[in-house]
Amino acid sequence: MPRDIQLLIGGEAGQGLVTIGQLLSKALVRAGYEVFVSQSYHSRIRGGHNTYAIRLGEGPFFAPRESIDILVALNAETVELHREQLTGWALLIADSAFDPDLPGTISVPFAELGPEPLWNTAALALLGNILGLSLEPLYQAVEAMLGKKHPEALAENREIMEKSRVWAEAHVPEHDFALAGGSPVADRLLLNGNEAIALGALAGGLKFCAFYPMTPATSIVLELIAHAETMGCVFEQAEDEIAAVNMAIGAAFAGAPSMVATSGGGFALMAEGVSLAAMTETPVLIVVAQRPGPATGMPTRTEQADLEFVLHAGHGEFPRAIFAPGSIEACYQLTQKALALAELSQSPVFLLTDQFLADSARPVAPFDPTAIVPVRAGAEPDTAVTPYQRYRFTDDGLSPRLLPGLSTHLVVADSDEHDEEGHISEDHGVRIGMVEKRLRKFALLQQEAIAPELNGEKGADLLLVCWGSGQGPVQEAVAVLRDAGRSVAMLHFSQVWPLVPAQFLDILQASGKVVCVEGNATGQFARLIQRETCFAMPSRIARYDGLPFTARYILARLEKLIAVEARP
Amino acid sequence: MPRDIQLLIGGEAGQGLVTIGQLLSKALVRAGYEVFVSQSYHSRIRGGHNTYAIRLGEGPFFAPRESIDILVALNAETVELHREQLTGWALLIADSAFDPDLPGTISVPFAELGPEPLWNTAALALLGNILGLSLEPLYQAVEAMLGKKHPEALAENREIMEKSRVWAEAHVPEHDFALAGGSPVADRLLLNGNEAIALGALAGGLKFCAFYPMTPATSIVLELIAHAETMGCVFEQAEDEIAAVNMAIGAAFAGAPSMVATSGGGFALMAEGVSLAAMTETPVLIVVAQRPGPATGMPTRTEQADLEFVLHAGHGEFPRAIFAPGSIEACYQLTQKALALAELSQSPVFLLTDQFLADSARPVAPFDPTAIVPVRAGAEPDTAVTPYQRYRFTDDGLSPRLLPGLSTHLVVADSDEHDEEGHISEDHGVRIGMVEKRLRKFALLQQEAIAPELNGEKGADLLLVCWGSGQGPVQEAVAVLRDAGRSVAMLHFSQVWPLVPAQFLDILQASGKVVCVEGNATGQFARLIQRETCFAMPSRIARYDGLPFTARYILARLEKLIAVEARP
Amino acid sequence: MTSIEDYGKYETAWCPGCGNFGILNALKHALVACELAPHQVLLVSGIGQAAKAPHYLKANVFNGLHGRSLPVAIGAKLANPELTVIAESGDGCMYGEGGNHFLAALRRNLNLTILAHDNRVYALTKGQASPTSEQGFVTKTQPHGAFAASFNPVAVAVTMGASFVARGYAGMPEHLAGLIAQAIKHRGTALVDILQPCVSFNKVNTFQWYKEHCYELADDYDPTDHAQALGTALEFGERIPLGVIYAMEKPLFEEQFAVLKNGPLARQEVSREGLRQVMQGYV
Amino acid sequence: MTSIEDYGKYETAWCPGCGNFGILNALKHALVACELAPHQVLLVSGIGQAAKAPHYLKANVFNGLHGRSLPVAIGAKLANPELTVIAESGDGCMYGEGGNHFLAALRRNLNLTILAHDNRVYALTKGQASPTSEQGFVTKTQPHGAFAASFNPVAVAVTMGASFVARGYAGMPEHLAGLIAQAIKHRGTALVDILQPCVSFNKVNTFQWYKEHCYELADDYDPTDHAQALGTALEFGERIPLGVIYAMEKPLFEEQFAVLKNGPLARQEVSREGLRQVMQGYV
Ligand SMILES: Cc1ncc(C[n+]2csc(CCOP(=O)(O)OP(=O)(O)O)c2C)c(N)n1
Ligand SMILES: Cc1ncc(C[n+]2csc(CCOP(=O)(O)OP(=O)(O)O)c2C)c(N)n1
Ligand code: SF4
Ligand code: SF4
Ligand SMILES: [Mg+2]
Ligand SMILES: [Mg+2]
Repeated sequence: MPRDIQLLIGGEAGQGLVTIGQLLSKALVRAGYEVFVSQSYHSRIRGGHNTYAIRLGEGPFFAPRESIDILVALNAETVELHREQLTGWALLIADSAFDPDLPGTISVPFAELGPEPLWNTAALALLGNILGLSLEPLYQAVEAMLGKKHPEALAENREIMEKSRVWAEAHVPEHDFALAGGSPVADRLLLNGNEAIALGALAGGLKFCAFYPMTPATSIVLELIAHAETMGCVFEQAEDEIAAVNMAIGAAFAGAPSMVATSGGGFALMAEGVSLAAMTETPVLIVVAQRPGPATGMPTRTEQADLEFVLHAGHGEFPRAIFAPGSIEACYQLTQKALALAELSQSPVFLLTDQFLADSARPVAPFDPTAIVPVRAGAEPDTAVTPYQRYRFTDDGLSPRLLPGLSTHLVVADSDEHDEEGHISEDHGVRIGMVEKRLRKFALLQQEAIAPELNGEKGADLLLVCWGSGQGPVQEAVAVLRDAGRSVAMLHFSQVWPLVPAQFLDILQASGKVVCVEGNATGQFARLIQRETCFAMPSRIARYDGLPFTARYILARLEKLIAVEARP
Repeated sequence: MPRDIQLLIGGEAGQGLVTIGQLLSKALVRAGYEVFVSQSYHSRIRGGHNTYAIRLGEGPFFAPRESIDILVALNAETVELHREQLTGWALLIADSAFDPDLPGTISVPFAELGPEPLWNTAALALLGNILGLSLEPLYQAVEAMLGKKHPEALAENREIMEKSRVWAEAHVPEHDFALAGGSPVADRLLLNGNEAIALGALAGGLKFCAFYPMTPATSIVLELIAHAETMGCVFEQAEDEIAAVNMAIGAAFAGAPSMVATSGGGFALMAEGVSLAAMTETPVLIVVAQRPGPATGMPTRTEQADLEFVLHAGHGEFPRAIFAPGSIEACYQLTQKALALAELSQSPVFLLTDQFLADSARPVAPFDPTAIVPVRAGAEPDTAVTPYQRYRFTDDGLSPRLLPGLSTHLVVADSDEHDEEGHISEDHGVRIGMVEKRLRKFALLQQEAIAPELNGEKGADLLLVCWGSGQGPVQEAVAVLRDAGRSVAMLHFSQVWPLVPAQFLDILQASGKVVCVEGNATGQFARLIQRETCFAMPSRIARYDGLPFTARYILARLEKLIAVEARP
Repeated sequence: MTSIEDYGKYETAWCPGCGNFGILNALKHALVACELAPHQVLLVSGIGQAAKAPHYLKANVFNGLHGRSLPVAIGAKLANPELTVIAESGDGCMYGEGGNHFLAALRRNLNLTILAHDNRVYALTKGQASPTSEQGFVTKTQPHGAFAASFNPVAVAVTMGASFVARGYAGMPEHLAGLIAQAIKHRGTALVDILQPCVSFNKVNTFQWYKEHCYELADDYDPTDHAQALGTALEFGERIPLGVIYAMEKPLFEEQFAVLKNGPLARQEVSREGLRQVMQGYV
Repeated sequence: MTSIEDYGKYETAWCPGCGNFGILNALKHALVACELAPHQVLLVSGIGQAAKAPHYLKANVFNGLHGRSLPVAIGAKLANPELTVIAESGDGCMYGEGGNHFLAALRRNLNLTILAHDNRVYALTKGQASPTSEQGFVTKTQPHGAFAASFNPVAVAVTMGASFVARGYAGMPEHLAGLIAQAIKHRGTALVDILQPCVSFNKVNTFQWYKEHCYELADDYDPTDHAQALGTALEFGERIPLGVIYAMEKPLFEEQFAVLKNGPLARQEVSREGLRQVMQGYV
């Protein structure tokens, strides 16, 4: 059984390539294989060039691969765009109408197999045949998709699938892609990053979400809305992002664990709201799904260039925490943690993701729904000292947060500088007290900070530093280098603020060469590390063309940087 | 003649204390004296406690003083609030109605001198008498103010002024505040920071300003509007700050040198627009007049806590420049420079000021209106290569900027990533080219960067580092320390980004102790220096109670820091 | 029973003679008339002179950002529908900076009340034109007079089919208290635009001016007649009608959400069983 | 003379069958009818499918941020009043994210044109409800149907006394070209709300649906009658009127500024003498 097959389906938006991909990956996961799904698409509804890539086999896989073993070309352009990536042993599935005349081409007479709307399922059956999957799990996936809404279409789908299998058995040339019989693993979830964030939010006790649609954040909200009724969540599409964040703050003030999700441009409009949350000490989770900027930039592509902006957004000074999950599991876990920390610290808390992670799917072990510890908003009213003061000075900066209307205590919150009761104050002594009270909460955030994860040995010759979605590709690059006998380690930050040097500075200092890998042009995280520790990382691997990191990309750059020989 | 007299007029908003102060300072400046005017007020229209302070004498003065030599108390509260600040030799002018019974009190029977609306001019005459000014320049100031609008009121004002002088000659106790005969200096302008910014903008060629009112930025716009007709400027009060910045960008695109002026909260709403200006490479000047945050904070007070926000505002990556004038002259000069640099670099450029600088007035030598070099927007159409490409790739990143409608060339600007023509592009190669093109402009900004100013010797035992409005107070503290025989220098940054370490790092390294003085709680500039140079400045003097630095404040903190003996 | 004393007495930062005093007074009386205790009420304001009002009576308060009272109010109401939520701010806040939220709020129809202290000027920032300033209103930022047409929030609200639209006047606090009480009791989003003299910055629309121009709608005026309401709403010049200009019943926005029938979200448990089902969907 | 060819032909990123094609076509014809050369025209758009339109014809273009076409257009017009400025974007852009600018622009009355491609959905982000979506419009983000009342931009514009308000339909490009030409020629802010089928995300308001519901205003319809216009504007359901619904003459915003009589600001010198006088005021 081949260890690692990269399959790519390419075509125009609207040709249904996502459907083929989803059905196939679902079937593969159920059959016990590993997959890593990644997507690439244009900012348009029809046309353009989109791809759905599935890396599959023994895995586990944590990143896409650049070379392609099986290419499904739904149009001629796909062949042109990807021919360079084809491996020597690649198969190319294309309609006989535009037979590309490349070695490995399987020229399929789709028109003979059935009517055009069914070609997707035909391709699915063909792929199943090549991968050695039996028809049943594939058909079940089709059934699960169509079953409720279009039962009438089941029969014809079944028919074309069977036809296609027969055709494949007769026409597919010899190849080495048949998977060994997988052993089904029970209950694995096939999740992409945004789905995992949505699940994490629900598990964490989210009760309110306001949003304004923006790629690549919208799908988080779509997932939440799909489950809102089951989970008792309230949501609202706001008139703009300013309204969204202010609604979330209002809801959080009144006791609903709340979030917003947006991308850089929408977040820019929320900056004043961030400052409001900080001043009023209202917990709110702000998810920023990054895409390349500035301005509208490349709406459907990926980048990690909003770190410094998110870290400093909002006027005035106040503490915050920023999580940057690197895996599907981390998306789920850290969203819960972020919601809890927002409530605990009565502050805005951020989760930074990006289009790459948002659209990357992987099977994960099932999460235990009974193990969750959902946020409970506010303190118990009967614990409050009378007269109740929302902003009472305390040693740790945390004042008892009561919820308005849930007791006879009156809760007063103010965006102006305020006294302990929450009323406007222009007193300079009060001002000093309140500034220091708010900043004292930073200690809590530091204490709660998640240490970066060291993969490998402290003191390795080479240390690759990364954050957020860089984890998977860097991990793979590290594995390749290790296989080639190099002493190499990875330090991945899934929380990028606060940084607690005691958690990692010795690792940086103990390493031979340190290279920072991040998806932006100017090296924002490297600069932040330098600011906080004076540890300089002049060696950087940057990517800012809108595409995600891959092991190959990293290794090629590394080669330039330090003449590394090993390649994937 | 006393070298240094601090006079403070205190009372409620609406009592007219600003009028007394302005008339007196105008008369003093015309008479050839030095003044430094500072103002403090509450966020309300009537009531509260406001002050107008004039430091006067030989000067020049660059900061207010905390102790008071002459207090004019328009109400009893003023006495209570300021009694601790009175020097041993202070005079206190108060209405006999609330005779405060303190040494030095001049209990004035205002009601006997004239009707209440005229008490301001009465107080003015009294003050003139104490300072040894003749009545004439004071009366001229009153005339200049009332002349056009209320000529009918002149006679009664003159009458009460004369009455008051007579009363003063009979009742003012002996004192040492009479100024020696000043020698009038021709044509000096009495300007506060915001007025100087407005003048600088006009001199720099500003043609368009859009704004939404926000303290302490509004007065910049008020000055501009007052002169708009004379200078041929177009202005508009926008419906919100988002509209303001987008209007400015639209106007700049179409060829009007443009600016916006706001404070932190309003600026937060402009963050997306900043990113737009960067992406479309549209020059725009953004003035941020800081006040204490977060959120609404203290609307009429001062702080320097928006540096990091302004430096990182806007999603995505792009170069920018940030000026932070420290004096009235610098407000005038740097606003011109900022406008010019915006056009030169086709980028957003920032000017950071704050309430302290905004409301501080000082006489300055006249500026030469013929020496200006106003911005000329856009390149000449006939220099353009055909087909014209707004975003042509060039070595320095600067593409020829034509203006729409002024030639038959078509100008296409886009907030999406775009090709050289300005049309939307999703090509990854183009993306890389455009990212790098935009970032190349940073070299120009570095090259144009203003070096920090070293006051004193390189290698001094003590170096005080400051930026923006910190200049005046720090300069005075340095002078005091020098008088006490200490080896001390000041390094003032009037441009805080880009930082060019070659311009200052050796100075930092050569100094004994380095202390960073800045008006925020977390040490933002110190952190930035560390980020850029790895030079750490753990010794900091911070202020975040909403009040400006004074030499006394700095020296007291320094004493704690390094046991300095000297005090002002 | 709640009494007016329960709502407390505070020192204010307003100018003597300001129209805001009448509005504050009317609001307190309306709350008492609605038999609401302070802890049942949430006042949400923005920034401005008007927006300080919530600090001057006893209630739960969220004094947020300039222009943003409505989205905060909506969020709070959706988190706890049992709260009586009142968004209270100035004309600049509601119709200027917050104009987009105003439109969206009227379209939604949550059960909340909007009180706009409409002094037709930006007062706290010292007198710039607001959206409701008269054309030609001269200020330091509009030295030749405001050019833009004056915004008529009442007419726009009626046009949009808002479910309760009224105009009150700060100089008639009793009448105003009645309007506010009706607005609070109305099931839906209720707008009360309140004409408010600003003695410091609006020397045109003074108490005297309003006295000369305002009239109360006749007792037999039918606020459910949309066409008539539109005509009445557009009447704003020589004569200015006061009263409930338009009122109708519409479904409440919050009724979309079944979960809100169970009361405040803060008190609802997260269903592990629900979560299990949701997760199962990804298998 | 300008011809339709001068405006070029481009490949688009739109779906085959989209209503945007008809609008693009109508716009080109209107520009030709107005005898404008491409370099005299500035198209300003936001972000969305509609907002891509300016990339598909020859003209000066500023394709800015989602929701912000109007302020950019206003700024540009105030910098160079000689430009023919057209703000063109989708319903989400104009009435959703940009709602506050829409209100403010109508109040100002600059000499510019607003073209709203009103497909009653957020198309580029894959089909969420927009302000003009019908109540009950089902999407993935509005699974129980849009709850909020549908925004009627035409009615609000007429209520506010905007100086030119029209409704067109993408399926009638010739009629639409006529409307757009009138809007461009109108001295003042001219709104053309353009009903636009979106074949991918709006399966309710289709070409067929519009065909069944739209009608052209009668030739003798008098667009200067405000009361009648208001009634006509509010008609939006079974029957939807197309044409110029309201039109009147009002002073132009830009006429406030004497300097603009001299043409583009970019070509005006800074007066040293003026500056000297200004400085003298501070002595
Ligand atoms: C984002 C933002 N922009 C501007 C301001 C400054 N500001 C404070 S109050 C105000 C105007 C208030 O006008 P209005 O809402 O009519 O209230 P009023 O003072 O007249 O009662 C403005 C512009 C602010 N606080 N925040
Ligand atoms: C600030 C911001 N928020 C959200 C988006 C995402 N966005 C892009 S287009 C769009 C909706 C477009 O709807 P509409 O204006 O009606 O245009 P259409 O695509 O329907 O033609 C949204 C929400 C964005 N680009 N910027
Ligand atoms: S400025 Fe106007 S609105 Fe504000 S308190 Fe004074 S009178 Fe009232
Ligand atoms: S999604 Fe709709 S609006 Fe966009 S191009 Fe396709 S049909 Fe047109
Ligand atoms: Mg007002
Ligand atoms: Mg649309």
